[in-house]
Amino acid sequence: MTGPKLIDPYGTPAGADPRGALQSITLDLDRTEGESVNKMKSTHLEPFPDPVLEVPDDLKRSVIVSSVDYLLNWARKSSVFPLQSGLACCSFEMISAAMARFDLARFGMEAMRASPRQADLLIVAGTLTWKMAVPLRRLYDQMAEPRWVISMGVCATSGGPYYQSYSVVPGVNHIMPVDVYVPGCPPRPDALLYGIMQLHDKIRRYSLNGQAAGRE
Amino acid sequence: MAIKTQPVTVNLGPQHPSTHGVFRMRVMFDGEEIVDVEPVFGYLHRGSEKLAEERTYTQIVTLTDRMDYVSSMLNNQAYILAVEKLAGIEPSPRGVWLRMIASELQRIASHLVATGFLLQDLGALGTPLIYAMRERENILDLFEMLCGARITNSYLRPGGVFMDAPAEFWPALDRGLGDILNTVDELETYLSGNEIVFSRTKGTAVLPKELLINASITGPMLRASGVDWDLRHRAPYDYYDRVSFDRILHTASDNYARYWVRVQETRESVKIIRQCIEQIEPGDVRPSFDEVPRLIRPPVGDAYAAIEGSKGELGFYLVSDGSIAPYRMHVRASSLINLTLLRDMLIGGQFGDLFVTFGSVDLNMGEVDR
Amino acid sequence: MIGLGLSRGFAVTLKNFLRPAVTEQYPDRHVGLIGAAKAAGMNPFQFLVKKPTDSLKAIAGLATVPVAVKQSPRFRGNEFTFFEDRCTACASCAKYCPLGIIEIVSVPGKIDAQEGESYKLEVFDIDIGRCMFCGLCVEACPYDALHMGTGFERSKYVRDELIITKEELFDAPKRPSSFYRPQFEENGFDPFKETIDDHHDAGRHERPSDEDLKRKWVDER
Amino acid sequence: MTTVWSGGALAEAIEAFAPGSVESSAGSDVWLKPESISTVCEGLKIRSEFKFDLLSSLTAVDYIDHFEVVYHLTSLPMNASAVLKSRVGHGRTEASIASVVPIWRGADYQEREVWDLMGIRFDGHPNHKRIMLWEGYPGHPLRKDYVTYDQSIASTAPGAADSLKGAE
Repeated sequence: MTGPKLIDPYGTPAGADPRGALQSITLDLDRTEGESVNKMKSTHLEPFPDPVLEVPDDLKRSVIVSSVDYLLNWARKSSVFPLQSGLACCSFEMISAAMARFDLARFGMEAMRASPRQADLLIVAGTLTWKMAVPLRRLYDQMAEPRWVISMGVCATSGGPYYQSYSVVPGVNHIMPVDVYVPGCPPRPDALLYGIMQLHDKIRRYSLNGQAAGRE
Repeated sequence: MAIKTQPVTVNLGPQHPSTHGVFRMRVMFDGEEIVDVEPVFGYLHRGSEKLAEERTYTQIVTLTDRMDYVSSMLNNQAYILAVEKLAGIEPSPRGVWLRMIASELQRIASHLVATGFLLQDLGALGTPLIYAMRERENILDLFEMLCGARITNSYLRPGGVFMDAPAEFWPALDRGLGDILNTVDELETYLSGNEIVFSRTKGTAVLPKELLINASITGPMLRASGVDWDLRHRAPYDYYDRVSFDRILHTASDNYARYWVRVQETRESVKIIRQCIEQIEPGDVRPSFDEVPRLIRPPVGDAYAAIEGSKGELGFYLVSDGSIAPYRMHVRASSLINLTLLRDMLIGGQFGDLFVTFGSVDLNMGEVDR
Repeated sequence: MIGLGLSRGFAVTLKNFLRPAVTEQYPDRHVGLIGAAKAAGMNPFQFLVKKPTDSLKAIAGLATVPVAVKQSPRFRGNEFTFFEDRCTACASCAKYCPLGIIEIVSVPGKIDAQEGESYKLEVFDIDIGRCMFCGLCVEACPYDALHMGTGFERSKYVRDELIITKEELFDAPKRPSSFYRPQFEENGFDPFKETIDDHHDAGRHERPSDEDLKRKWVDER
Repeated sequence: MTTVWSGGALAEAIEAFAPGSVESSAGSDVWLKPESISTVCEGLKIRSEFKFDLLSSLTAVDYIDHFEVVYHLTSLPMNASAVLKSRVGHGRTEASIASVVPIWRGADYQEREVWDLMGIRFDGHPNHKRIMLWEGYPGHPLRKDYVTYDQSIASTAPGAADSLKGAE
């Protein structure tokens, strides 16, 4: 078995770029990325309004609104698959919530999906920086509707301890509409579970609202 | 017969199931061989060092928690040592013992996380990680008894800790230490003899020790190459000169050695905690507010204090201008500096080894980017 | 021998398979007839006779009982407990907060401001959408008026609802955590079972009376 | 226990092999002239009386009228540590100093970080670009004249307006 060849970037032959094959060509890629970050920072100044469901009073009392809708929402609520998108400290509480002691699988969230195409729920777990906001918005756009967003922890909710920082988004609702805010820094896994139960309640109410689920 | 292929550049991350957070790599492959790697940082750069310039010395403790979020207590300890050095504070003995216990517990938790995630990267989906995290939960419960929080503890204060341990902590700690030893034994039984782990980790990403030292790499990575360098032993801070422990060394300097050193170090940490429990003495856990006021105003000057963190030398450099907030705070982040040799480790290796090597470095994005 | 290490590993997995589960069944767990009867505080036969529908549910496996999460009394939850009678509106908490999220507005109290500076609280808002629950405000409070709470169920659909106002703090059941409050630990207070109603039980230092304040601020000056 | 070199002794020892490179010394610090940093660091690493083979930390401080680059060195064989400092960029002019990456590779990311956040250029660094922030970020945030609360990208830093134009 052979180990990797050790390279010495300062012993390269004359004429070759000392930075290696890749780093000599990536400055342009970095510039393009920087432009998109700057663009996002200059355009996402106002937060999105929170998508609140107003359930009319007369519908609240009626038992059967639409059985099909009810069934559909029950099925949706029982199989919300979250995207594996830990950003910072809160991601460790999210992982803890998925592990043996708190066991997210009890809520029908059997697996954290690695691909946004297979996920219904984006748990923004941790501090969102402007540099990360561009990929995160792209992940959100790639998720199929109906989709929901939980802002986990105060960093995602408002910037939290880093509110005044030069590189942190002051609240993920500047980037995408948020359904449930979970306070805590980081929230205990139980607090996250409570937030998920609130989301379940919300999903159930879509049928009463007469609105297609997951649309703003 | 060698097959010629066109090199192709692949972007991994920042959101990737295996990148331990928001890390991004541009990797150039030739077939399955890695030709070149460029790490891209900064997806979690939160500006802690700038924010620290407008907070008081006690308030900054909360920022250090969130820096390396799997070893908050160790961050607290490094920062508090720097403040005590800067302001000339004499800590209370009981507080020092308590923070040694807390930081050794945190080191165990951090090593357990590192091991669990390394095996996750090896393809052992779930099981080893679940076992490691189950044990970590017990340690987090102990932290909750001490300070009321699981991850972002903010337990330490200049001169000691903010509150004494409750009565139920000591029996729980004793029980927990036994559990930890059992778990480590189990880990060794099912992993250290496992043929798959052997064939995936032995002999991959070997680094010579001269290169490691030259690249400022410290901690378990350096000890896995046979260099006996542990700040707890070579430059004892707190009361580490009053406890005895073995330094774990391995000479292979490959992925297996790095993993092995971490697993063995958890046992040494248990040994240190046992000695701390024996030697801890009653008394106050922090100096009174007459000696160390809430608003500390250190004299003009600078101080650098480093501890042996879970990932290497974790240092804080503080500059004071005599006011209640530091003029400048700099963190010597071991995770960032340990990545210096990532290219050397990966180039020439296979695609399958990429995340194993990456996991064996044990980095934490909160500390890399700060 | 190839495979020996693997089989040893599987033996450990098997051993763990037989261990009791560590999962905490928050928020509730399913119970049978006996469990449901125990939760209702009677023996199964009584339960069967007195509540036939509930016991049928329990036999069918549909009955649940709420489960409290295992937490330490020092747990810093996502809320606060506040005793207005102990507060002097000194704003120590606001000054000590690293984020400056505690908003305090006070007006001169019942004594004339000229002769004794007793202040009355008008606004006391904590924005828990930005709070990191570090507990420094609780540490700073000189008269033990502010405590960490132990509740954590505070998820909201709207960002603005995350602000805790003074009224909400007063009306909430007072379950203070024993974080930085050693007197609770000495008394054996369990925040998950009991509440504190009287502000006298809450602290080490009583709030000075108006007379004391007057003496301190006016007569000694 | 680690022995800490006192500033005076270290300055004398440095003067012995690199005359005229020390500016001043006090406490445990030695201030070097920025143009001699490469020579001195190479000597400190190679010479048998120092053997500073590990660069612990490299950072910079903004003292408003000048910047100070701070090196914390450790010697593994001798178990010793020392602090080097160097003042650059007097009068907030274009600050630059020689890179120590050819001597210690551990300085690679740290120098990039100092360039990114403090704006001190390291001549001879093999991959001199931003590390934490994105390309096109206006200014260097750890400088004292940088406004923290500013959430917009409009800034007076040179090149900021151009990068904004490029974004649209």
